[in-house]
Amino acid sequence: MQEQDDPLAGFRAGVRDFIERNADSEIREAGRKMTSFFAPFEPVMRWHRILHRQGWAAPSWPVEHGGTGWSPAQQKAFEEECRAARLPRLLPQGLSMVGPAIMRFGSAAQKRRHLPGIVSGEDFWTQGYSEPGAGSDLASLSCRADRHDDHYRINGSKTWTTYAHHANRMFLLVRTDRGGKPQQGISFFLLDNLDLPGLEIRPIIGLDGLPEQCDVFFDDVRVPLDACLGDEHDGWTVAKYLLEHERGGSSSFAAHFEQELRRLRGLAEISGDGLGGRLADDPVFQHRFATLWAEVAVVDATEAGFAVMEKGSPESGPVSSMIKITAMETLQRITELAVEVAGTPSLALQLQALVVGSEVPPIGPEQALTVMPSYLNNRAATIFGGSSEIQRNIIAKMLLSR
Amino acid sequence: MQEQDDPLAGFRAGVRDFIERNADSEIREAGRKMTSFFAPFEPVMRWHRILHRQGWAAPSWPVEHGGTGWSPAQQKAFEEECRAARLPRLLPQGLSMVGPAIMRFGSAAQKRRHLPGIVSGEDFWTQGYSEPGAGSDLASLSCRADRHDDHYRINGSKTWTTYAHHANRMFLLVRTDRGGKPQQGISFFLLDNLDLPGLEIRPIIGLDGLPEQCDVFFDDVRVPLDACLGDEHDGWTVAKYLLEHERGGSSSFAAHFEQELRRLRGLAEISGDGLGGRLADDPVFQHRFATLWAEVAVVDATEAGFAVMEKGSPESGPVSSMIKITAMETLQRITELAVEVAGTPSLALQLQALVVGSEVPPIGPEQALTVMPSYLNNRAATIFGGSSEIQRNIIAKMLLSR
Amino acid sequence: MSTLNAEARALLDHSVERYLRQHYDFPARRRIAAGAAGYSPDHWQRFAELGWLGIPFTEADGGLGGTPADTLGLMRAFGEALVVEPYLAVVGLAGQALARVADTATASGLLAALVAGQARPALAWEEAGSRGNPALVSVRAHHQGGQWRLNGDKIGVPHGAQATHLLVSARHAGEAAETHGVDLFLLDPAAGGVTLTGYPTVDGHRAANLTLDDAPARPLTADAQAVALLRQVLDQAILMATAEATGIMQTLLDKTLDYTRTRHQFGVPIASFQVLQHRLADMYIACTGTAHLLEHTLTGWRPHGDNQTAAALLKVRLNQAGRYLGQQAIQLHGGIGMTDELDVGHYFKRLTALGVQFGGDDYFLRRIWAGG
Amino acid sequence: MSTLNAEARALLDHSVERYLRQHYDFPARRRIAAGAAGYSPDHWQRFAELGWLGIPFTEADGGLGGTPADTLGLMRAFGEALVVEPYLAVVGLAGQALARVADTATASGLLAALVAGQARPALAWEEAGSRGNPALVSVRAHHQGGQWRLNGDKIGVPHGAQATHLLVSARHAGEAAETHGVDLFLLDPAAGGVTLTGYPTVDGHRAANLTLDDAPARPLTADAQAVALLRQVLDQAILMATAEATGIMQTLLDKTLDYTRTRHQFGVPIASFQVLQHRLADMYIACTGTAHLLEHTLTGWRPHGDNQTAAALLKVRLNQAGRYLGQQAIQLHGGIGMTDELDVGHYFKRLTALGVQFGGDDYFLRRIWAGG
Repeated sequence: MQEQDDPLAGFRAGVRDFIERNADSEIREAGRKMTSFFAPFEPVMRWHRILHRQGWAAPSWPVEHGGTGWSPAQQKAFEEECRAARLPRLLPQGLSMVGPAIMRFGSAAQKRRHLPGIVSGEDFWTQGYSEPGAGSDLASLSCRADRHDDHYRINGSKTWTTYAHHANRMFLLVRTDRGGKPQQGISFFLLDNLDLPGLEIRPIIGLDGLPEQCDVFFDDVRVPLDACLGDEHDGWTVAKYLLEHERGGSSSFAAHFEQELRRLRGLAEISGDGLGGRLADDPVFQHRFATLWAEVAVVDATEAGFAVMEKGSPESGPVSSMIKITAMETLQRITELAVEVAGTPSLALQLQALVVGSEVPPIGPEQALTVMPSYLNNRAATIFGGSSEIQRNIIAKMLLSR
Repeated sequence: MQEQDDPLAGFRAGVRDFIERNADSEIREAGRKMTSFFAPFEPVMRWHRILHRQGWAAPSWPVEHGGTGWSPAQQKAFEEECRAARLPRLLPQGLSMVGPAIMRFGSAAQKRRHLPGIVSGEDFWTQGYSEPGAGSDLASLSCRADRHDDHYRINGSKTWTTYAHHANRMFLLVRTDRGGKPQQGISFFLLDNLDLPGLEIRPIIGLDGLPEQCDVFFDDVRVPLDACLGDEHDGWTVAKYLLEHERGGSSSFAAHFEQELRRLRGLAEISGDGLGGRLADDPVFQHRFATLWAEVAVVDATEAGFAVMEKGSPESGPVSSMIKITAMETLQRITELAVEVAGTPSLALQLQALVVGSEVPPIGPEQALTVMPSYLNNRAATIFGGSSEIQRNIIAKMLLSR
Repeated sequence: MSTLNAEARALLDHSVERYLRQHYDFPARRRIAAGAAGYSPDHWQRFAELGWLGIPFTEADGGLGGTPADTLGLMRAFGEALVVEPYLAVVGLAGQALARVADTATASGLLAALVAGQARPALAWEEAGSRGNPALVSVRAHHQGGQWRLNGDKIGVPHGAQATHLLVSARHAGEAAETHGVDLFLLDPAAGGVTLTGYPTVDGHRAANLTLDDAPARPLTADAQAVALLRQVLDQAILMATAEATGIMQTLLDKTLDYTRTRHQFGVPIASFQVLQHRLADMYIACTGTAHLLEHTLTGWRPHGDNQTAAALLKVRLNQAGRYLGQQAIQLHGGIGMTDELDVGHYFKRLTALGVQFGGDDYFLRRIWAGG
Repeated sequence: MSTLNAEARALLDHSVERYLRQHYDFPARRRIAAGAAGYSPDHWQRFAELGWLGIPFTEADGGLGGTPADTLGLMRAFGEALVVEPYLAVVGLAGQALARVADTATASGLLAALVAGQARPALAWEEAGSRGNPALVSVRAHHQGGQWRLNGDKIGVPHGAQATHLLVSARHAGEAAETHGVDLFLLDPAAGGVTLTGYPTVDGHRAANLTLDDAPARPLTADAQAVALLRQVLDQAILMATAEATGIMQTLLDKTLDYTRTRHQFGVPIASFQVLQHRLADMYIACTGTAHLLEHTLTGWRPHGDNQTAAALLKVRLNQAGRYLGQQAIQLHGGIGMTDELDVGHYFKRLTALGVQFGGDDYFLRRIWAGG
């Protein structure tokens, strides 16, 4: 986890220099003001486009589609430098989620139409999986697309579509066939326009007071037949590939958590201990901090193990679930400790001060500004993307079927 | 939880004086060497008989059956003094379990035959509920008693019968009718002799290396018809009463745990912290200790609430389960912390030194002698007497049926 | 412990419950919290008329002659209805401080106005890094030309920006964290040198940070022992906060029970999953244990004495059980629990705030160790 | 990190597994543990003949030229079979210490004997209150008339009473807990002034307390820096212990899976209860996470350098996951899990002992903080 004699020192210096010259103060502010997995939209997309101009927006992609051709070590070094500079993480919906799925399952036309906008940051994709009433039970989804000669008509709704109010594209799962098993008859759709008759997007205000997720309603929305990615009725295959690819990507929870813990340590260094000393010198704080650090080390090790594991192997499924569980629960514990460390200043509701570019100064230390929104927002970490309960079911099922 | 200006000061002084004069060194040693809920057999029964000679063996019993006629406050004060002197707790099987059930359901003859020996400590009763294969599922018990003209014949086996190898009496649940629902057709039996043809008792060595529990086998064991307590086939009623009475008795988990925590604090005071200081001065130890102290305070408060609750009310069942869960889990955490505090000396297996009256000196500090056996023995605390899982089922069932 | 008789208290609790049922549903609460003042002056006036503001004050001060323990039924109901009116801030904190100061003449007048709903004093005791310890006072008081003046900063003053009076702890001897050398002062929020920065808090309440720059002040105590007084006040406030928390916890448990019984997944109500059943059982245990602890604590509670360890035990429990209840209520509600629209999240946030207020686990565990 | 090639290691691991499968079932293990010596000299001799005792020693010392990392497959298999032979004590602790001392002539001879199965040295580093810290040394060494003599007490010397040689850390400068001033000495267990009190441990192994009363000793190091040496040795031992623990954890998980699938209650296998399924999932997570941590740790492990933080992370994980796995294995087995007769309890106790040995969570968390 620590930097040692680095053969990539020159490469890193180049990255640092580029960041130094190109990441403006608002982009950096967006990094500091992250309170969720999803960075503030406008600045992070601007940073995406800046990286794209340098050719660095999609380091892990094949060169033909806009990748950098870097070695895995270079990609890792690049990520580490971005993290060290506390830049906002690029939004994953295009780059790590639908993009790879299009590369794998898309027709030549679909690739031409969709991939360039993902790499360039011109397009933003939102994910439409969940439905009101469906929750963790994806097989029961009821948003449907009925085929008419040269188009589908979509009826139903999607929820927890991240940043849909900022999006111009959407990938979603729809039911195209109502016979057979519930998992069958689902198709994976790509919408390249959200400004369609019958399509309505309504932001949802979250616990943290911020609109990150949305409801999306479809009332006889017409989309062309080539909206379907992969085979019709076989959307599960695409969705499963997407999920595994996302987990197996180079993005690391552990590295992110280490960064969060360092922030927390910084906060403890400027926080009192109630007796006139620094909280960072309190052995109990140190104990709790080290406990989390040790948990992160396990997440890190498990991610490293997963990275070299054959995907789709009997082992990779449960390990993927295990990473989701342990990473999300660790994250929640980190945000919980942060609330305790920040104390009273964490209680101030500061929606204005959280806006990137805001002139409203924070109440209390700036380092405490994001503490409560992070705590609140990340309560969702064990709910969305397959709840911890569902993940444990998956692991148990595998264990008991052996 | 603390002693303040006490109107019972004189009473307490009398109790202390009695203890001072009558509890010999082996009885006191038995108190110090307790590693389970059940004190070492010989010394605790001797202490029982000494108390009986003073008329103090069963303070909470009605005077007619050998009680003291003390007020609840006096009973509590008596218990506190015994605890403060670290005397072994009297074994509960007779005094708190079958005794009250006999008072409630017994015929005049049964009362005459059984109660005096319980009070005097002449008899020791073991409980036969569990069976191999039945575990937490009492309704599935299969040890059966078949009625023949003037006697029953018992066939089957019981397990986890505490100190059966020391017992001369036994109460047990047997199946007397195999029709109807599994809970029905069970009877509650009193055996006033264990030296019967076809009855075999085999001690079970536990995790701690000590024989505390036993298996008991019945091969056509003849018992008279009046072995049945309460109505035939209606043993559940007796067993349920017994359980509630036991919980509601004056014996308090919390007071016991406070005593255990004080012992633990004492151990920390003579233990090093790895840096040349005392562990008791380590803020992390203090934090962990105080966390447990706070949990014990909740157990204490819940027990106090339960004591004034109407038994059999919709509330009392789940609260009784809650006490079982929280008390046992707290106890396990206490024993777990004790292992960490004691460290390496806790690893020595010292079956000889644990024997009351043994001349074998302990390895390491005497205060650490019981630490590992307690930890190991109390793993059973969340298994026996209705596992924590069963107790949570009970609570959930009540919550969801409201 | 109560000095009101049982009948009077039952009547009171009943009136609170009826009033809130009629006038304080969740949409109403949301409107009040979103308003400029952050509370409803109309409700507040009704609270005064119904005698609620006077419960824990002497009859001489216009009160009902009870103690903070007599407010617990009200506080529990306030928890159930998620009331945002500053009862804990005004009656529990500032009022309890006033009831203990040496300058009884000033206090008595102010208390009478408080009870009548006309004065809403706020107590400014906390500073950056206090973590529950009222001895950590670095606001300085100096006496100059017959006038005391205060300098320094306070944080998190509950309802501070809406207050009619400020009670401020300030040090004129000793160093921060020393027990000796602190007195309590009365300030006019409108006076020169007083800067209040008000803000809403995540739980729908209000608070303020306070900057004092040679602000003129009147001493209410004079023996440099205000830390002991504040400890008593904070411990009473913890008692009241725990009652509010038990109301919230029970509500969250009930709402979660209802939700899991009606919400279907995989074709069955999610309450039929054993893992969720056990989670519900643990929520019940967290909730019920807190209620029992509160009840049992009252048997030894001293309305005018030291409750250091008892209050610490309550606060640790409130924090831990509150976190568990709140987090699990969200988890079991799933996505819908994450929305601002559903009330569950607001209960969760109030529990979270009560856990942070007056200090976290570590501070109180230290106190339990010291007193244990 | 390994210096053995993969093929050699695979061969080795295979031979270990085959040998244990053939010769080391649970009844055999029980007999060995109950015997007077607490281990089987015959097995030990076979270990020597099969080359196992020489894995982490140089060829010059008669070894295979590997490192402690090369023993991990063996240690894992030893965990699975619950081997009581003192491999960790002799090869891991005493052997690794010898491999690092300044007096290479003495060490080399002794190591050759160790590898051949003829010498079984024991390392006495721990004292009352050490808690993992080898700097806490109050055994004193003084030099008199050309002879070093040692005074003081050591505790928990693994396999100490059965040892052929004793390696003892002793201080001749500085105060307890100071890093400087400690050297490592070689003692004859039969010499005057050496009293060993041997005892079985709860995990079926053996240990001894050691009292030294002017016991004659020969220094093996001479720079007063033996604390650094011991830290390295202990960290290597933690690596090996973690491998053993992963073998135990996996075995406990497998046995618990088997049991819950076959044991019926309420008419169904208990594995059909979701609460137990999730418990099994958490056991899997505890087990698998430890295995991944061990694997990942090897990528940065230094066989001859400092591994302070890496070893601390391993030990904290071993302790925590070990407790969870062991406790839940007992809980899910229910009453039968509480018996001496079933092997599960013995796996649990070995995990417990590994958690205590070399120091508990608190000591290593302190180290993680310091190094983090």
